Amino acid sequence: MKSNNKVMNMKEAVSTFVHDGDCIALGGFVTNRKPYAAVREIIRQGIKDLYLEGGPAGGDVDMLIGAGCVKVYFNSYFANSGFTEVCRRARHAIEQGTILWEDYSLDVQTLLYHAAALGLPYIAVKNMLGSNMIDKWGIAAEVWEKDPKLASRKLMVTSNPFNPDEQVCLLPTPKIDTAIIHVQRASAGGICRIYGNTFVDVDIAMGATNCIVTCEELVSEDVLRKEPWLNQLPELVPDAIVHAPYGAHPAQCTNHYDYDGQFLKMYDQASRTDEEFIKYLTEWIYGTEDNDAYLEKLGVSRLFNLRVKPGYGYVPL
Amino acid sequence: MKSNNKVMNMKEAVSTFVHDGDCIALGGFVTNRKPYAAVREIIRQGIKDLYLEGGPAGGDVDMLIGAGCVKVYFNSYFANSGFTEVCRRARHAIEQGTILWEDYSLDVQTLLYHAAALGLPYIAVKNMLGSNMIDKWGIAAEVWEKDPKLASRKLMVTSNPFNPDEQVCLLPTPKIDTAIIHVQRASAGGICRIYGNTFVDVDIAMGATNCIVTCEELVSEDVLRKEPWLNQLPELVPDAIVHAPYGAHPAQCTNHYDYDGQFLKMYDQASRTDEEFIKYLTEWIYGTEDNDAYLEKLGVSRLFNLRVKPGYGYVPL
Amino acid sequence: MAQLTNMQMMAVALARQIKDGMTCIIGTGLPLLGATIAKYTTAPNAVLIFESGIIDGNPLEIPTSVSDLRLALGASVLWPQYRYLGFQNNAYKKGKIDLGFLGGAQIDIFGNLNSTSIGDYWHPDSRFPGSGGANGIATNVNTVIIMKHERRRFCEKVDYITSPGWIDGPDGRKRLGLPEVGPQALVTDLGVMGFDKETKRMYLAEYFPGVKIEQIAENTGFEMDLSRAVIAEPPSEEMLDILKKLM
Amino acid sequence: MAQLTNMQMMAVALARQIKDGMTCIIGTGLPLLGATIAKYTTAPNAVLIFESGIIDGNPLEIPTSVSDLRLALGASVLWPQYRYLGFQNNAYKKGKIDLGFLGGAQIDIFGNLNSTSIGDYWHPDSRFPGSGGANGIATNVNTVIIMKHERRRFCEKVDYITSPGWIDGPDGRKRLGLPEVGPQALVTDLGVMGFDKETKRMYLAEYFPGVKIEQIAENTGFEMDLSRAVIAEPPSEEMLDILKKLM
Repeated sequence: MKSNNKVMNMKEAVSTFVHDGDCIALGGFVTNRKPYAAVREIIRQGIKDLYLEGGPAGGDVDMLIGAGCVKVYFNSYFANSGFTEVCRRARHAIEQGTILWEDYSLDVQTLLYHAAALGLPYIAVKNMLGSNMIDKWGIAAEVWEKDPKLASRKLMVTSNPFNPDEQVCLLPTPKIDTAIIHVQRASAGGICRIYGNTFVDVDIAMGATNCIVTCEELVSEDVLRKEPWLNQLPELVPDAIVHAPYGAHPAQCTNHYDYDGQFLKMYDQASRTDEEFIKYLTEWIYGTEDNDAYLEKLGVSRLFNLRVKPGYGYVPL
Repeated sequence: MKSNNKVMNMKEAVSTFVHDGDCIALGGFVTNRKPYAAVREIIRQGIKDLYLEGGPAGGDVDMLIGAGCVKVYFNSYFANSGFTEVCRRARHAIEQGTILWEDYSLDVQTLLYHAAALGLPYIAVKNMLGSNMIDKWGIAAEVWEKDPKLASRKLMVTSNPFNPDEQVCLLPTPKIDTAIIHVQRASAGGICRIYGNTFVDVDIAMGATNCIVTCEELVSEDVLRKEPWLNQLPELVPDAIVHAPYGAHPAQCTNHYDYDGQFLKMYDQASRTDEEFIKYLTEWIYGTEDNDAYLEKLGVSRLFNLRVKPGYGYVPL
Repeated sequence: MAQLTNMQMMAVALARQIKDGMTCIIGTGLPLLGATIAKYTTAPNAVLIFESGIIDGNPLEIPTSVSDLRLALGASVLWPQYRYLGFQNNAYKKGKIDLGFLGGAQIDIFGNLNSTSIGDYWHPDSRFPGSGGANGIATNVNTVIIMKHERRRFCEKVDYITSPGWIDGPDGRKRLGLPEVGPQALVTDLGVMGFDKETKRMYLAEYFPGVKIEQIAENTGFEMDLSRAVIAEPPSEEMLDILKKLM
Repeated sequence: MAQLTNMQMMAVALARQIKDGMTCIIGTGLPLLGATIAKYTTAPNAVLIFESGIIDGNPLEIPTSVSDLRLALGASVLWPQYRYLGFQNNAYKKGKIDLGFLGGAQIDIFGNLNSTSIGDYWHPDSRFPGSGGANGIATNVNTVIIMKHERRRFCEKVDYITSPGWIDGPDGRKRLGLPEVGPQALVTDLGVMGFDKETKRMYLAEYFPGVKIEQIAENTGFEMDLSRAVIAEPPSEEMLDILKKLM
């Protein structure tokens, strides 16, 4: 049975649905519609030992790893493309061996999230054959086998039972505890509308056990039900709806704002060393109590200057 | 490389992309957005021995089977729900053994079309376990094995290699030669927009080797590129674009027209006996040269009365 | 109350299965009617979902099919079919769907359903549409079944299992790899059947006013426990009014 | 012409790989720049597609990533990622994608690419973002690779194969179950390499004006056939103008 009002504040949503040791997945793509406001709250709450499904990751994953929230990172890509070509905190953690990680291709990771949403136990693909993602596992086979948060193994190469001459790579569907996505519009009951690319957001929302949705605008259900073909999620999917304007800052959000290039450049610098990164966390995350405080710190004119120009959909040069 | 103008008339589209012995798939759902104008043209051209993927089928599949176009029918459902609870020509053909058929659940058939669009060689599901769809095959195992249009077998029950206690049903992805869908808007180059439910249309369009799109309105590319999130197919997918207003008649088409209940009742009668059905074909299909002639026969006031009432989206009582 | 037909009583009994706030998968035909009645009376907050991908529709008229534009009115999303089936495939893990409503041509004592054909599968006496979404619903969620109560439909052994019920008892589903959900009730034009918690066998739970228990036994092609049967409560005035408008 | 930098010549060479009307998958960075130049000059009808799901975008500015809103302008569809990857998975069967453009940190003579890490995979000296969409592109379509021409990047054996090239020769891909597509060209800041039709080994096809063949040999960490090399044609005035505006 459903509850008709799922609105929570960010503190409550994160403390209810993100626990130490959970497997979480984040929506968005690199510098586009990343659920940064939720990421900042996870860091504020000092959540630990996360199993993190990054998808096409950017600073979101980098901050979580840098702040010590992550135990295992399932990677296909991590870059604030155009600003930081290899996210520095994640790179540092892998080079220093302070986290566990596993490598996939973006295609396969996308399909694994999709398989989770479709309720499929595993998938058979050609991708990754002939690459070292097949035989060099980031996580040891014994760990895969023993850790109850993981499937029994990363993958398996076998022949297609319907066509024995054909080799395929089988991969088990991940078990995601909580997905976090940022959307443009949601109703209090949980109907969601994403404008522009949806990336892997609908898949992780439907494949995870729980789903936190943060939104630019909290709108009346009637508005959304008038054009149901523009909505992606019904009330049945989200568990928490959090109103978080500019919740994807410093990333982009279709119809609302462009990325904050100045901020991304600052973050590129701030993520170079442990010292600088701690300063960044202290100033921008621990030092801001919530999303409202974070936005106040950015200031009105900065936020307004990020607003997309109609007809372009971004802030043109 | 793409051609920028894929507009053809229906005769040309069907004779180019639908051949005797092809495997075809049809879009729509029972009495909603079925590509009837194309079905009528296939019947006019007397195409034979089709392998027919019906999806959630209605009169479209029934007419093709009744007119003798079909050799093998892959079934999950066939009814003009609310008008004919079991499509009569298809039922008759199965009871008389004049076609081959195979039974699936709608879920599995939907997922098989989806797998074709995703390029997956096969799928693993729990659906159909414990049912006779597993062990009573409509098509004999020897035929599955020998016929090059079919996979090597219908399915296989095995254990999940990542969780040997779990049983799964594996099914091979169908190889569809040509998909036919009816959409509301398309550009000459092939960008398509569907309003309302999309059913399996995008999947069969992308999973098939060729794709015929029939459309209510042929619109300028610029209109469609202004709101790309409302489009489902880029120019890269369709091979033929056919302008066919009321092309889903007697089915419904979101934003355009409701089903023609009077026609569906007439068809229910017409499909009862061989004699009546031949009369129906002669009058409504062989007797109409093309979609224009078919619409002329229906007449302006009948077509206008089917137009949906804004705010309702159908013709209210 | 005497003027209530068995079919009307069946629609009422069906509507009663849908509690307010429940999420239910609804099939074509009588389930659509029962669900619409429930939505108009006791369960205005029920969320109705359909294998066509229409989610949480709010019909003003009785739709003819699960894809009818009448159903899409005021829906929350119109999912492509694969999204719906994914949601359904995950439902038993997440408990997000309370009930599915199914029909069929034959049923056995364990609630296994045939909606494919009567007689030999390869040379059928009568062929039906086949599974549609029924098999997937029966695989993944608890179900309520709706059928005409006739001896030839209530069989020792159905000619073809289209949608699995409890298979052959309490361990049947687990053995075959099926999620451990299954038939919860069977509503006919004569009464309401339950499935025993232990044996998973069908028993008579309620008979409609004007129906005799022996009449039900005569119309059932297998031995069914009749000992727990009570008479069904007649519908409220409000439900009756709505029923008269709709049927 | 003397003022043309090698990086500019590289962008021009890249743009030349895109013929008008081609459908190309474009990765982040230099491929984005090359594709934008091509679209503005010789290939206005090229269809550019991106692993983010943006299909046939028409950027007015150089985007910073494949998901940048700048790319979505005037696109034909904005697909969810799984739709894009399905299209890509089917591409080799249908011939619907002409080329994919990839980068990497290391390459060997068969065009196998490393974009994962340098050194031991578990204790890397340098870690990179990983595959992104590159592995899927390299699996399913013919590719053009873009890299800086440095000896440490052109290795006998790459430290990690992220994206398969021709593996170890003409039969390598077939043996491993990969579609029989593969690297067609490699564009660097010094010239353009081809892959021999028979042996699938890299050879020098063109060197940029001002670059010496020996310089290329010195910057290549394996023995490469230099015998077929010709000097690359300088860009047209029109292309030069656009290049100056963009770079």
